[in-house]
Amino acid sequence: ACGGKNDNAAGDKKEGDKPAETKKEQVLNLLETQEIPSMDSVLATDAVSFNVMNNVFEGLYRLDKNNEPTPGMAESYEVSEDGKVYTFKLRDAKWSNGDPVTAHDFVFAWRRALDPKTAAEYAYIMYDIKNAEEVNTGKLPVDQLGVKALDDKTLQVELKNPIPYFLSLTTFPTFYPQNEKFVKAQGEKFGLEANTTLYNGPFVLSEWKHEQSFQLKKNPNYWDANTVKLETINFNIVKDTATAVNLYETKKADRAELTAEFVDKYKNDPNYLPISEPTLFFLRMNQNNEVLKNVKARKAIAMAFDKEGIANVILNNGSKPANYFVPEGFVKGPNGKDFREENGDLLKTNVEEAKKLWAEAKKELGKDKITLELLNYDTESSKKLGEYLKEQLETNLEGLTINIKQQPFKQKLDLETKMQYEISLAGWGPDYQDPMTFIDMFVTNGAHNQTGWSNPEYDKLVKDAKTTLLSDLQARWDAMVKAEKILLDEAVIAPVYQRGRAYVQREYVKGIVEHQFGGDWSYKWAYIE
Amino acid sequence: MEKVLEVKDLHISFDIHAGEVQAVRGVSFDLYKGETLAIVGESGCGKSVTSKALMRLLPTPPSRIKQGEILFEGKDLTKLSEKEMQEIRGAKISMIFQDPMTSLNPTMTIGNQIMEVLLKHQKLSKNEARNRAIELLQLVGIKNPELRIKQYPHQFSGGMRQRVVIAMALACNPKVLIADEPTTALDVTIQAQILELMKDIQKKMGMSIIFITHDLGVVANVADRVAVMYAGKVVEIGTVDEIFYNPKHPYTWGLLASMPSLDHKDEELYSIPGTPPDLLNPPKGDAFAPRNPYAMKIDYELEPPMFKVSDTHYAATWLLHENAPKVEPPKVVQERMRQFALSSGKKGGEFRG
Amino acid sequence: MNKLDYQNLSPELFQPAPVNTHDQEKINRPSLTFWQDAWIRLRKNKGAITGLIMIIILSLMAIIAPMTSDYSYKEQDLKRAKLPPKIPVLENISWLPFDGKDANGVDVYEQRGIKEYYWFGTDDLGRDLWTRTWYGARISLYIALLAAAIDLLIGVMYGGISGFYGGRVDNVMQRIIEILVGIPNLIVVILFILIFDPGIISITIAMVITGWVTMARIVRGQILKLKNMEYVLASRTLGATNSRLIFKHLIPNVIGPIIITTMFTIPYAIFTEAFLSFIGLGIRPPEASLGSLVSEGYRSIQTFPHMMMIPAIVISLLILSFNLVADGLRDALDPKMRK
Amino acid sequence: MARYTLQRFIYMIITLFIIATATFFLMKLLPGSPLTNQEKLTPEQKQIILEKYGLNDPVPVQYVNYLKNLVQGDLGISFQYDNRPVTELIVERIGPSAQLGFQAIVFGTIVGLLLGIFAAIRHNSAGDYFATVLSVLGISIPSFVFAALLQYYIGVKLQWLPVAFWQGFEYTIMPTIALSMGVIANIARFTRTEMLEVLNSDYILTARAKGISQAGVIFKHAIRNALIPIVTILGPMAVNLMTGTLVVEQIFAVPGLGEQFVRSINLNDYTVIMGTTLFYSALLILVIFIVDILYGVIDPRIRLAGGKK
Amino acid sequence: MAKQKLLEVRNLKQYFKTGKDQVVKAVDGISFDIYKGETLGLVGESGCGKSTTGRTIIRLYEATEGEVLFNGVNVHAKKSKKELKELNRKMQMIFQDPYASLNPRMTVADIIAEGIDIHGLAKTKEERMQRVYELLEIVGLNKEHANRYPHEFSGGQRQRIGIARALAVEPEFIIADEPISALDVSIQAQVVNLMKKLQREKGLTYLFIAHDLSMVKYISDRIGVMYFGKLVELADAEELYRNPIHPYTKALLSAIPLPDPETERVRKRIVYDPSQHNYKEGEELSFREITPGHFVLCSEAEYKQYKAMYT
Ligand SMILES: Nc1ncnc2c1ncn2[C@@H]1O[C@H](COP(=O)(O)OP(=O)(O)OP(=O)(O)O)[C@@H](O)[C@H]1O
Ligand SMILES: Nc1ncnc2c1ncn2[C@@H]1O[C@H](COP(=O)(O)OP(=O)(O)OP(=O)(O)O)[C@@H](O)[C@H]1O
Ligand SMILES: [Mg+2]
Ligand SMILES: [Mg+2]
Repeated sequence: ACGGKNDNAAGDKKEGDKPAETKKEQVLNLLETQEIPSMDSVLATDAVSFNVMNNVFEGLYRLDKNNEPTPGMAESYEVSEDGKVYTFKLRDAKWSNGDPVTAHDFVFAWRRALDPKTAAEYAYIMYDIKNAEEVNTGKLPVDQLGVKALDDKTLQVELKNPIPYFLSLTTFPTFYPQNEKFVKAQGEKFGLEANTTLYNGPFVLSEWKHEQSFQLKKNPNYWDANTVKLETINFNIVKDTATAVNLYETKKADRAELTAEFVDKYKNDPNYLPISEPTLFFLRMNQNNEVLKNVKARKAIAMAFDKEGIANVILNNGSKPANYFVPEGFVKGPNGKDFREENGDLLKTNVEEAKKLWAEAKKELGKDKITLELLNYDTESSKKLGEYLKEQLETNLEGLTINIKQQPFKQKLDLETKMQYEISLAGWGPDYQDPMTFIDMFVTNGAHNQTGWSNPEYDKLVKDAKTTLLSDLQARWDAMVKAEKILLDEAVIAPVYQRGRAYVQREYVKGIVEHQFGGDWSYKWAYIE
Repeated sequence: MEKVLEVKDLHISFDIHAGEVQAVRGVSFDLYKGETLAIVGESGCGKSVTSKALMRLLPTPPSRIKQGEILFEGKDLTKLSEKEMQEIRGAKISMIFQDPMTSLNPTMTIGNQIMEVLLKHQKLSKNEARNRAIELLQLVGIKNPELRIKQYPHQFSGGMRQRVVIAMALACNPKVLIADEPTTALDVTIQAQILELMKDIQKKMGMSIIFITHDLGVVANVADRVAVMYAGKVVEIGTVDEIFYNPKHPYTWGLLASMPSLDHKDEELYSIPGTPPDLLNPPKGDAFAPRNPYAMKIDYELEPPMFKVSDTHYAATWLLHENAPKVEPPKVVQERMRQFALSSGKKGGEFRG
Repeated sequence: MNKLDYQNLSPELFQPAPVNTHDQEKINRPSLTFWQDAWIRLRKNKGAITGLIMIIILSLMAIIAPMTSDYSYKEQDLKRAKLPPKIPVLENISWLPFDGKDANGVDVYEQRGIKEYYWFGTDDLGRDLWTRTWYGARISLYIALLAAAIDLLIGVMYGGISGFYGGRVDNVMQRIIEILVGIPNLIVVILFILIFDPGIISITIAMVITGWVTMARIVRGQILKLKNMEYVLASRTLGATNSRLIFKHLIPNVIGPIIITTMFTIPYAIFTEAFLSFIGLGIRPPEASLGSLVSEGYRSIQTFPHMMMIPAIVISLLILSFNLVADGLRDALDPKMRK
Repeated sequence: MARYTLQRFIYMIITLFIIATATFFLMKLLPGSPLTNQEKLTPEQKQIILEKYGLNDPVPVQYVNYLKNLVQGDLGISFQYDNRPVTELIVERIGPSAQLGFQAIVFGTIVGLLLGIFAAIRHNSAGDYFATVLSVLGISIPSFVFAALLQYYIGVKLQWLPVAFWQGFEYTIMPTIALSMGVIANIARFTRTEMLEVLNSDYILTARAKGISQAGVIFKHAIRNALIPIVTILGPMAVNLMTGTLVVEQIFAVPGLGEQFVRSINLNDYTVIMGTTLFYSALLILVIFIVDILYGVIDPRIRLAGGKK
Repeated sequence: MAKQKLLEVRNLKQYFKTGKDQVVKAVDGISFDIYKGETLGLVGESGCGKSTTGRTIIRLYEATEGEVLFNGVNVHAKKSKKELKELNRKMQMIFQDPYASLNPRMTVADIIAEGIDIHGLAKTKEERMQRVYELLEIVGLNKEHANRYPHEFSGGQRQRIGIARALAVEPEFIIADEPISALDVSIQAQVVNLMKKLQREKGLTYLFIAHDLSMVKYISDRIGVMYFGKLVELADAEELYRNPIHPYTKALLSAIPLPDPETERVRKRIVYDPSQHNYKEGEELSFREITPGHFVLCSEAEYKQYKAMYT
């Protein structure tokens, strides 16, 4: 591989003015920040795996260029009146070993995902399927799961609730099919090597050098192979941003993700490519803490820091200041309006107001000096952010001292789960394309509430939206809008920013599609110009 | 007698941060074919510096030959290039050092260390060199030389190592062998063996030896002629009998008198008071004056020249000047002189006391 | 002088001159203690003196600069973020990077209408790097000195006991050291910091955990050698107690090697701290150490090189100076170099 | 000799045992859990997963099991890479690290020796000062700073060498150089001191008195003797290299063990941390052992003395 | 002899463990007496155990076996701190290496006063310094030297400082371990004269260890010859020179070059070969008196032979 690449680089240099010419061969060189942990779609949990899977596997549906579900393995579907039974008609698609993709493959994979023995961490995402939760917790045997292969080409799915976003769920990796014969034959090895995995997507994983690189090749067996233009995608694993940028500079990589420092360098570059994501970062405030139980204190904190500065100077990568919880540009309601357009800004920075509230809160609490601990990730950019928050809160809220506690990702999550924190910088991305993936987080005792907050009105709104209101989508929508208002009104959380990402991408790379959940990118439509 | 080596008015200094150490301040002597010249003197008087200077082995800097000539085979060694010197070292003049424990390379076999000289100076093949090395080891009295040449220095005792060093020095039949205290680090019994060995070999090979020591017993044993050094100068030089039985310099007197003789017991030993001068600032006049009970005013003013006592015997002391008062040497020395007087009839020579 | 002169010397000169026995034992050179002598040697060593002066300057800066600066090490101002260095006077020297221009040659100060001078520029939170650099130097030095001091304490005690008592005690203590040596110390440091929060104390302790071994070995070796020196035996035959032997005879004579070892420990500790910062286990913000500044700035190396280069230069200078001084001290204190 | 080796071997085992025990209990003290996404897991699921990794047993039982597996060469399975045995991960990763380490040691030692010898021969001359300054600089600049500068200037600006990746010999050059800076500096300093001492020894004088040329004296007599003590610092040097690899591998995107270790730390991957720690320790102990043996090979005094035992 | 025994050494053994099963028998069962006011010389080649004997007597090493009686008191028996201290005061030692025997970090005054400090022999600072000056005077140095450091002195001066240190506690018995062998000939006399003078004035008793026979003969009343950890011959100094009996003693005497070219020219070296004794298996060697006061290590057969030859 090394020789070929070098030739490219040399070629680029000589014919600098028309790089597109040499790049005509459809090879895309990309970087990834880490090794693929697993190619078993049932077990995968992370962005890298999801990203690869999205391009080498295909579920019933896949997200199209506009992030709308479009038929994948399914040709079409029918849904019952009550919206609870979906019947999918599968097309004639093949696995990369030539076996046809059948409805049994879906049944097998989904049951496997929910089988407690598999211990799939993402199993919960299937809980909308009938009996899924019971199966997963071992209360029912796996064959009670509400999924049936009516015949080789027909799959019937029964849902617990008539959720409106089920189609988009089927694009999620956990819902991908798996070839039972193959999985069983590979046993422990399944999904660990390029050749111990079967593919049914636009590409196949053709080479997998662990910890170093992997390569996708166009899948000739793919049903829509005509659409796929790229022949090869090379991924190399690079953890250091500077290294990635240097590789981009030397044309060893066609695109690189930028951190704030590098955005400054490339901001005016024509190849600069900022991307907005529906992922929200916010401060979680533990209401077991005496101070944070006080709504005024929470509000003061939420209003006391400069979100513009955070987004534009510190992050500097297309992130937006967030005065809300459900991200902008994520879902449109039944009326075609973006959720944000509907609900607007809810918790804006207002230092004056914050100071006032803080003074009142202090009085109510009878305290003058307050010390709070801010739990933070230990990544470089969040470190910066934490430092900034500390400084801002301490200057704007008199008598407040913030101690920062940095923890590696997992330690941090663990501390949050056990509610052993006071304030924590947290992020949340969608699992499916519906505001509910955000809104239901904060129901009383919700697994991810982790704040000790409880509000019966909020709980009811969420509950209704999940059940009774499913028949009236506009009412459901309104309920969610209202719930978000309550959430931010009480400043359960303090929104900070909606994440963006910044890339530099060679001008000859076209057609890479960005997604909002599941796998981040689709290369199905990408090509080199 | 044929002169092999002639040292003329040699001055050597070391430049150190405190100033200039005048380690050798005018040394002259001749070395004749086949003789052994012993150089004696206290520690620090410049014996080693002189001998290393002959081989041009002093590191420069800090050392520096300020003045003087070393004539060998018509060439002045002080003027030769390093390359030319390399041809002389080990081939025509060789050297043995004091400590046999450290003067052999611990990581090289004995054989290789001996063969190295042969290969360097004589155009021998490896095999010939090996055979010659075995011969040499035999010559210095090492048994089983075939086996021994494959061994490393640490497998040899001190005396054996010194034999090896001697073998190495003799490998190319040098004209001059300089031995810098070759037996000081050895036990008396071993010392006796080594001295015997050296005398034997000299008889066989006929080279000249410069033998440096501070042990007068050893001098008496090996030397034909003796040079006594003090503070960087030769203060007296003569045949071994002249020096032991008719010494002229008060320093030599002191040296001889401070050795207890086996016969006389109870009287207190004669001792030279004080310590040698600091060569960083050598005193004016005679360097020995401050320790000299016979010192005269002139000793503090002027350096004495070499006074001739006999054709072979010279001493640098004002006591030999005609104006000087007659002085009594220490008792022990008078005793020795009496002996000399007895035998002087045979040898001829002048008696002054 | 020719022969003639010798003959015409006045008889007056040949009067015996009495020998002054007192003068015979006189020492002409001035009296120098061991330390004076060492100091003279050290003074001769240009590298060591340069190092010493640099250490003094850097330490003074570390103490004074953060106190006298207009900005605190943690004061932020996003409007003044990422300013390049600008120093009065030096700004006019075009080849020096102190003109307030960024990588593209734009005068950022002018662009943003900033009147103040930030001598070392600012970081991405708009904190003054001049203050932060010297503050960081202070923390780095503090950690290094503390670590070296604890190393010294434990190492000297352990090595001293092991060497002095010898025999079985020594045997057991040496086995323990042998085992410790088999542990990759950096790994221990990392594990330790993982478990305890990375603060000055835990970083210091982590470095000490295995760091003292070198000191212990050196002290032991010295003590083993010294305790059989004749002057120690002499003191014993006089009936000296162990404590007298240790404090009067042994310790003063191992002080040289101890100082040298300590001097080498300090730069090593600075280095280790920097390394820990780089892999994300260093001191936590907004505190700063040179290491954490370098690893923060490392990310901006292409866009705002000053953020890394300045602390990197300071850290390198610091390590360099300590190494130079340590080298010089080794030469000055090494008994082999003395006559 | 055999007895000595056996004794050393027993010590190695004891050391490893202590390290294994210490790491095991240290890991138990670590905050957090190795599960990803655990906020989205139900308690039941968590149980199942913990069961799978044997984290449900009481700590002493876990410890015994751990030791049992260890004896069989089983270091457990990784948390971050589902089901992948740690041994396999280490084996996969060790190649590049070993190659880099080896190249850096060899390159660094050679250059360091040359520099040190040069400095010693030119003692107190400009050349000496130059070499000394160079080596002190090598020690003073942290390897990651050096690596970053190298990558940017040689890789990006000059484009002489590839910026990163692990795809052939030219890709190893920059990381090797970055890693070997410390080695060069240390070896050079040490060599210089040793050479100066050796050059002042009696046997060098003897050799010179034999008429051996300056070059002969240095190459035949001095270097070997100066090398003997240098061998002893190769052990610590190997450890230094290990620390260097942690960052250099990351910067040059080398799929090596050091990079993996840092990552496991950040991900709380117990088994990999423990496995790698043990592996590093074993390696270090082995290196120290080999160095001791090597010492004997180079120094005939030890070789033969050891032989008699 | 009517002289009073000051020190009795009885079957003294000192073994050093050097490896797991290796033992160096540095001193292997030697016995001798030292009388009050005399000097006993001890000679032998390097490594024969002379220093070890001296050090074991003064209890720097614990004896492996045997006893040392000082004024009738066993030095090696268990002792209280006080008794030990008292013993240390009575018995002193002078060392071989003038460079290693003085602590380079202490001033001459502190070195000399160490014994005074340890034993509390001076009440005041002034008294202490007074003693130091006195001692300096005794060894031929002067006041000005008190505040200097050892490295500023020459070897002979250092050795005299070492003597002053030993004298400070007013000992009765001094073990001198090769006190002159590291010194120049011209300086040796200074030290030897000093020691003789002190012996006369203070009635000291010496154990004088050396390998230079002529100097030993000069200073000693009696001489013992050691060979491989054993005392092989012990006799009056003159007697030993005139009538060496043990073949090793003969060899040793014949090996020492004398500063006399005439005798050197005719000297014949005798070589000692331990196998020349032809000891039979199980033959017991013991220290036997051949002529009065002249002891030789020999077998019964040899004893008879020597006896016949020398009386
Ligand atoms: N490298 C040097 N630097 C400075 N001074 C030196 C050096 N080498 C020798 N000297 C000085 O030169 C003088 C003569 O030394 P030399 O070694 O010749 O004495 P020596 O007569 O051989 O004494 P010894 O009997 O102790 O061997 C001494 O005063 C010594 O201090
Ligand atoms: N502490 C010790 N441990 C082991 N062996 C020792 C020790 N001290 C002395 N020896 C050994 O005991 C033997 C006698 O040593 P000692 O020092 O008494 O000899 P010596 O007659 O004084 O020799 P020298 O004339 O060289 O001073 C030697 O073989 C020596 O190696
Ligand atoms: Mg000499
Ligand atoms: Mg001895």
